[in-house]
Amino acid sequence: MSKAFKKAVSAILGLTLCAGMCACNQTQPGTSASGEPDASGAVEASGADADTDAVYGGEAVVGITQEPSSFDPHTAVAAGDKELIFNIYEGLYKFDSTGTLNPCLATDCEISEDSSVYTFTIREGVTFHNGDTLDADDVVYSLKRAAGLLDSQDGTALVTELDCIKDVEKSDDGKVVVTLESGNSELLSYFTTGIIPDGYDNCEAAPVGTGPFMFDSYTIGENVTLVKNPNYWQDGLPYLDTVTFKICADMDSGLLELQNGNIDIFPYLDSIRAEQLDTTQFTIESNGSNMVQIFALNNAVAPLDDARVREAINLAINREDIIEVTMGGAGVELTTAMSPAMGSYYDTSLDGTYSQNIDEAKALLAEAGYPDGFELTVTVPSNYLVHVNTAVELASELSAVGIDLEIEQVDWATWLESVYTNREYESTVICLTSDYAPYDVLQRYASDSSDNFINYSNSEVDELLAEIPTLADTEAKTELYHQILNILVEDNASCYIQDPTTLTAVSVRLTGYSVYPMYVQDMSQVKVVE
Amino acid sequence: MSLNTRQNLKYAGLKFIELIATLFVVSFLTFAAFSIIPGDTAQIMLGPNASPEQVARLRTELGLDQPLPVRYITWVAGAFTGNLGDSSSFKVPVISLIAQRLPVTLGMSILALIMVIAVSYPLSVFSARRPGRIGDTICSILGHVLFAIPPFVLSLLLIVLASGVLHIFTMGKYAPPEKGFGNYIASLALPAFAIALPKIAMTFKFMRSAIIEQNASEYVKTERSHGLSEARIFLRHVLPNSNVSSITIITLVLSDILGGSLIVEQVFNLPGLGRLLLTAIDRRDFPLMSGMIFYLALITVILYFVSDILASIADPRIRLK
Amino acid sequence: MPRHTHIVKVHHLSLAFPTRHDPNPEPVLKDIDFGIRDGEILGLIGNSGSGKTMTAMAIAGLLPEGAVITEGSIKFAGEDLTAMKPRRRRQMLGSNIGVIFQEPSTALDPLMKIGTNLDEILLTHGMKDKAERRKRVLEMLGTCGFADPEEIYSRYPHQLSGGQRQRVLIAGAALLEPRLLICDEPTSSLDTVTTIQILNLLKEICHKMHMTVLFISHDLSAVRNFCDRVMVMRGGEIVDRDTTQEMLLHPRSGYTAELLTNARLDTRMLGLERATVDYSASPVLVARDITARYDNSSSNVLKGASLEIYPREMLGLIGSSGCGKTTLVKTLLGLMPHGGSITCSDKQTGAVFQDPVSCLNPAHTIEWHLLEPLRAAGIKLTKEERRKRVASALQDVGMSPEYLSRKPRQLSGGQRQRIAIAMSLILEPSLIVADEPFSSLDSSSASEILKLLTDINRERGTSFLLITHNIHIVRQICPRVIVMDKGSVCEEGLTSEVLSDPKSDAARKLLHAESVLHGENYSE
Amino acid sequence: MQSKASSFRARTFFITGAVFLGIVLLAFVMSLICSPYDPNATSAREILLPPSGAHLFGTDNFGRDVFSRILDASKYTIFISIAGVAIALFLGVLSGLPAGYFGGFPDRVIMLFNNSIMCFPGILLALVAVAVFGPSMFNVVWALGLVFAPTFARVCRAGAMELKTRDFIMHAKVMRVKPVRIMYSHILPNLMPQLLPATVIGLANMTLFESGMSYLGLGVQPPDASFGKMLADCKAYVLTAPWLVIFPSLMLIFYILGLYFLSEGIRVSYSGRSDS
Repeated sequence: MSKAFKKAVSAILGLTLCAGMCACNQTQPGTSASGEPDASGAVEASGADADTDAVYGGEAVVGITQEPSSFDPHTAVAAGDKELIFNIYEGLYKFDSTGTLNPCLATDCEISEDSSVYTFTIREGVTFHNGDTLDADDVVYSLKRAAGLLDSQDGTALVTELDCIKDVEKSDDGKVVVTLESGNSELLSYFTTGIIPDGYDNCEAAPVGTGPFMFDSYTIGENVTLVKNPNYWQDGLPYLDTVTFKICADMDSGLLELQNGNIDIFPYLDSIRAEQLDTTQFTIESNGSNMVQIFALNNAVAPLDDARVREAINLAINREDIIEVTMGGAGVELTTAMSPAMGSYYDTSLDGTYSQNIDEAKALLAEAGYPDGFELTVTVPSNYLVHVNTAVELASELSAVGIDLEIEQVDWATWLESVYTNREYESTVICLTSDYAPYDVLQRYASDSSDNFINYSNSEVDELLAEIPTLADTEAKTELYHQILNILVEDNASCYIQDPTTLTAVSVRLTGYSVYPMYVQDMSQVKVVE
Repeated sequence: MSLNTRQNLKYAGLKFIELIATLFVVSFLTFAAFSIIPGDTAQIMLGPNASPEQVARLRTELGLDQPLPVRYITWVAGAFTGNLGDSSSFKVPVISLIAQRLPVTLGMSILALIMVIAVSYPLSVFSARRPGRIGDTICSILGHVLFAIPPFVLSLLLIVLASGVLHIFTMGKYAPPEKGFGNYIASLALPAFAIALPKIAMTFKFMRSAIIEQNASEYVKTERSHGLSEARIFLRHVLPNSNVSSITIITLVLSDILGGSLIVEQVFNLPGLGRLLLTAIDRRDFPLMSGMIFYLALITVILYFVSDILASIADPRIRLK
Repeated sequence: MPRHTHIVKVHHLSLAFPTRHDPNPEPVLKDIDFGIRDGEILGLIGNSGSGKTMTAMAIAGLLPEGAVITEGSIKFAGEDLTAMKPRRRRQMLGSNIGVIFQEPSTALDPLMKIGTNLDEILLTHGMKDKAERRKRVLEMLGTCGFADPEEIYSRYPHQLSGGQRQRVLIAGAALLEPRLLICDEPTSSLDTVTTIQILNLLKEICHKMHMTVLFISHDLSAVRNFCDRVMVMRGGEIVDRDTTQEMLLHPRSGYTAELLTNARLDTRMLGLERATVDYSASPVLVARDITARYDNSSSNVLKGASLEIYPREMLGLIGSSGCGKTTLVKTLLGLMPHGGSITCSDKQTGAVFQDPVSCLNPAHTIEWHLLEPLRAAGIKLTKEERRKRVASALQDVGMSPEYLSRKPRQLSGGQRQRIAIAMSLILEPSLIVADEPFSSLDSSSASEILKLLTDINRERGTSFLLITHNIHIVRQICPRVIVMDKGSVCEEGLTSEVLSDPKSDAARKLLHAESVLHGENYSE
Repeated sequence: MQSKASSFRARTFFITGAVFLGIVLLAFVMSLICSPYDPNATSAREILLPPSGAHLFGTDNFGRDVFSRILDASKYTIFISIAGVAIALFLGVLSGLPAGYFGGFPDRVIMLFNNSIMCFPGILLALVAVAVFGPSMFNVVWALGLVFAPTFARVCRAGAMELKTRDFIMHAKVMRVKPVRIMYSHILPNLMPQLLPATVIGLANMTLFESGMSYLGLGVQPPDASFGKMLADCKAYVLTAPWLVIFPSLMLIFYILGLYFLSEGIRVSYSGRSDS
């Protein structure tokens, strides 16, 4: 199976949702504040802090809790896959650990006035792992493949967001010209998608990219081994000879292995578990994850179709307590659909909109006709402990206003099918994240969006969302984003809970590891301490 | 003598027919279970957004459009020729996945079995020689307690003890057999011990009462009256007779061990069949699930067959009716 | 070796089971004092719990764990056994003292071939040469009456019949020609014909090998033609001792006399009366050419047996074990598929089986048992009627209503058989088939049941088919008798004629065994 | 003498079993009448408190009172084991008795089916069933019931085969008692010496299975918990908050040990009875 399956899942994901700390199928979250190419911030800069006593060689073992399911840069949708192949493939642009989008395999990008034509200048002197030299043909092939434009494809984009590409051509001066079906000023962050050699179609079994590490082997159920790319185009990188991604049964057995020295880096801990670790042996790195954990309320089912009920729920829950219980306090409270990590796109005036007020919540429920509360089912994916725990805490808190929350655990595949796609649910807990751009954070609230799994509908929001891609001016866009966020709060679209902090334990044996505000394990900077 | 031989062969033949019949039912149950479960495999593989044409195409590709009996025959034929198709989530043949994981589970199971026999046998002999004495009572109570602790709690305790306190074990460090047999065994010893402990208790209890029962039997009295020494009576008469029943219990233990390895693999983070099955469940990988279940059942069926034959060798009453 | 008059001398022996809580319990054997003369066959008689087996085991040195000889000594050929080292004592077992136990079915290691088992005895006692051992074992098997010792040598115990197994055990015990052979009820679980064979064999071997025998039995009359001398034990004491003839004819102790009467099942004392039978009436049951076989065998157990039972008749059915008696009963009762025809005038046939232990369902009360036939027959009664019917059925078999709420295990064997009879009676059948209803009961209960059956037969006119191995009973109460052999009826006729002038081999054999076991004077 | 010793042994077993079981049953009763806290009420400010006067067994990672949760968990543990065994017993008796009683072809078919089910490693069968049909207490119960059924079927079959040759069953046949009644009214009550201990041991094994499935996340659903589920949930806190592990472990062990001793007691007292 099946590219077809990946494709389907990727289609579902749309804006991609991200699910919690403990594991898998999360995709890369939001972008840096700038959607514009940042010419000055060349990627080389990030490799520059290679200090003089850098130690080359050695190996590192990263613990992951999910079996990889795809090594194809265009069909991989699971966050666990993407964080791994981040080291193998590179796109025209690439994020750094601050969330900034930098040119990578492209040195420059020109965007036409109406945002419908993107023209990339391709970096020279880059070679693939198989020895081929990167040229415009490779880029054209890769982008066409991602957009489903190859002759052998049926037109369905492998990377859904690139479906809007009409054509990709090599210009006479060796540049790559991407033509869109209509103007879209929000697309640059999707060009991080991996570039593979022209005509290459065996990425599943033998991934070939341009990244700092080369694929070595995958033993199902045990590990994925990457080895150093000796011809990496960034001088001085990477440091390590070998990186092993070791698959752990669950977080707790991974943690035990970490303490036994069998694993060096273990990401996505909660603070309770992180605090158990010996600080002389491990450093805990942390960063915001730029995710939005949502207690999603299906706006189309009674009694949740009543905004007063949704407001009552918003007032009944205690976000601080939830963060305390689920993350050991390592999270940022959210009141709206966007994480503060999105910078200026986030409207700081919305901070603290809700504070727990049981009386008011009860009054609202009474007003809506539910003075004694009601029964509500929350459907949570069983593989995400954080969400299950959140549901447990929610059940306890909501019982104070008479809402009897019944927890129903389902496996991930079922969740995707029945909750996300078919929207046959009452409420759920999940982490959402945008792929690279604020637009993607909010596009799901359009009435006709396939990602609008909460069945939210507001014509004003629809209009605003239609307007944004046509604008080129960032400030104007920001203003509209703020408007949408405010409307969502007014409508009490759902309960937004937290942006959980990513905590990663790193053995003191290693240095140079940084936590990205997205689902990425960048091993290129990691080195062994002398 | 020739009569005996003929009856032996007849017994083995009957058991073999039974084996075939059981295999038929087992394969049928496995197949049927995975045919009636909710969800169309093709639909699951393609995801809910797939077009009906795509689903239909995949169904044809997988042979799902064939009538059930045809699919069953194809599946069984595949199962016995080692071709169960590809895993829907790993895109590699199911059989190769199983083959790759087998050394862990099998090694652990065999190791656990050896431990069970090596510990429970001498212990039960010791206990049964003097039932009701202090040593026997301690062994029996310990056996009950060990039996009452859930396997995963036992595993956790062992991990904490062996790697946290004693530092004699590195968690999750599995060494495949091709990288040195000693290391392979060492990496599986503790998990095997965790599986073995409750089974030791179970086998001990069973063996002990079998020996006590045999000790009290009439023929022991006869042998005593013939002037045989107690040691000889025990070794030549009591033990072989107790072994007849212990074959059954050890077979049960072995099939329990196979099942029990599932949880222990998860706690010890070992890449065995159990974790493969959990992965398959997690990903709704039906070809992998059905293949594994079938092969595990196949192992058990063969195990029972071997145990029947062994029992018939040990006990002439079974084979010579 | 000097000849002793007494090969074994038991001197004021007392034996008890002291425990930590009770260091001085009531002794199991009290001051036992006797000798066994060289070459004699000494019978040791007593009911279970009388201490006879314990005495024998004390001599053999096979006392159960916890048994302690508190007083006295046992001398074997002048040596004190009680003071002997265990190792030496063990060596004496097998070579000087042989033992045969009661239950041949479990007394042999089921996993070991006969030959190996016997071979081991010789090996243990120091015979190193393998070929010689084999020769000796085969020889001994031949002596014990096996026509083809080679065949037996490679057989497993379960492939042998009870009689064959007992012979193997005799062979084992006598293999090293011990001077003393202790036989602990060796024939109790065998049928009469086999019993005679085994006793003859024992006698023959003793004679041949000059062995002394201590023969333990609960049946005084069974030893009449076998033992030279008899001792009677009761409650751990020897109450009577004499030569066999004297003992049987003039018992000195009252207890011995009691044992003798019970063993005889003296029907004359019970005042049994036969019912008069009208043989011209149409039979209640006619069976013609009955054939039957068991699932796993290829040959028929019943090969065309025919019989008819007339109203008010008490028909006796005798035959040696394995002749198909029980199978015939099963077919008549409709418990087995069969060939041939069975016509019964009454839909309901009653049945009484041999084993009083398993004849009632242990899980239910007596009342349940008595109501079950009514329920099965679909008879609907009011509570009051039910109560009356049950009470009267109970009364018919001579029991009071207080037993209604009891469970079978609270009843004695005789009482249980009575309940079984009551269960049959409650539906008032015209025929009751009774399959060895007395053989597992003690003699007093047996005679009471016998009286009950004849009373029912006479008062109610119920026909009986009485299967028994006790020819004496048949002679007393059955006007007509059928003799079965090898699956068919080999002789049939009026009891007086058949028993006084048997035509068939089978009948003759049965009568011979009867007379040997119980004496000529037993028959009329 | 024999029966005196065995009745003493039986009594020892019964008393030990009753003490252990009594603790669990007491917890069950208390959960119904006087639980000190709401077992599912979380309290973010009282996370992972060690045992104290206010919280007898401490609090868990949600700040829930462990003592109250243990009381509550006894309910689920007891319910699942009893319900599962009831299903297994029902299926086992339903299939095993006719197989043993009739023998021949029906026996062969039923036992072939039973043996085939036994060939699937039990926990795998239950796991797959629960995974496929969704984790819920109901699914756990019937899956485990199905897995355990062949054990009881075997006991019933062996018992029926042995008992059907007894005189009292023959007698019942002579009386024309219908086969169904013979099986369920005549034979079944006599199987108690085998069935009762098997049932009690079944309860214990069922609980162990359930805890294993809970460990894999396929057992009782949150916020409810069985003892096994409580243990599975707190495995991360083995060292930092041992009270989360100790108390549920003890309760689980008490329950299982209690059942073991009870079954031993039943076994010994039945065998003592048949001795006498």
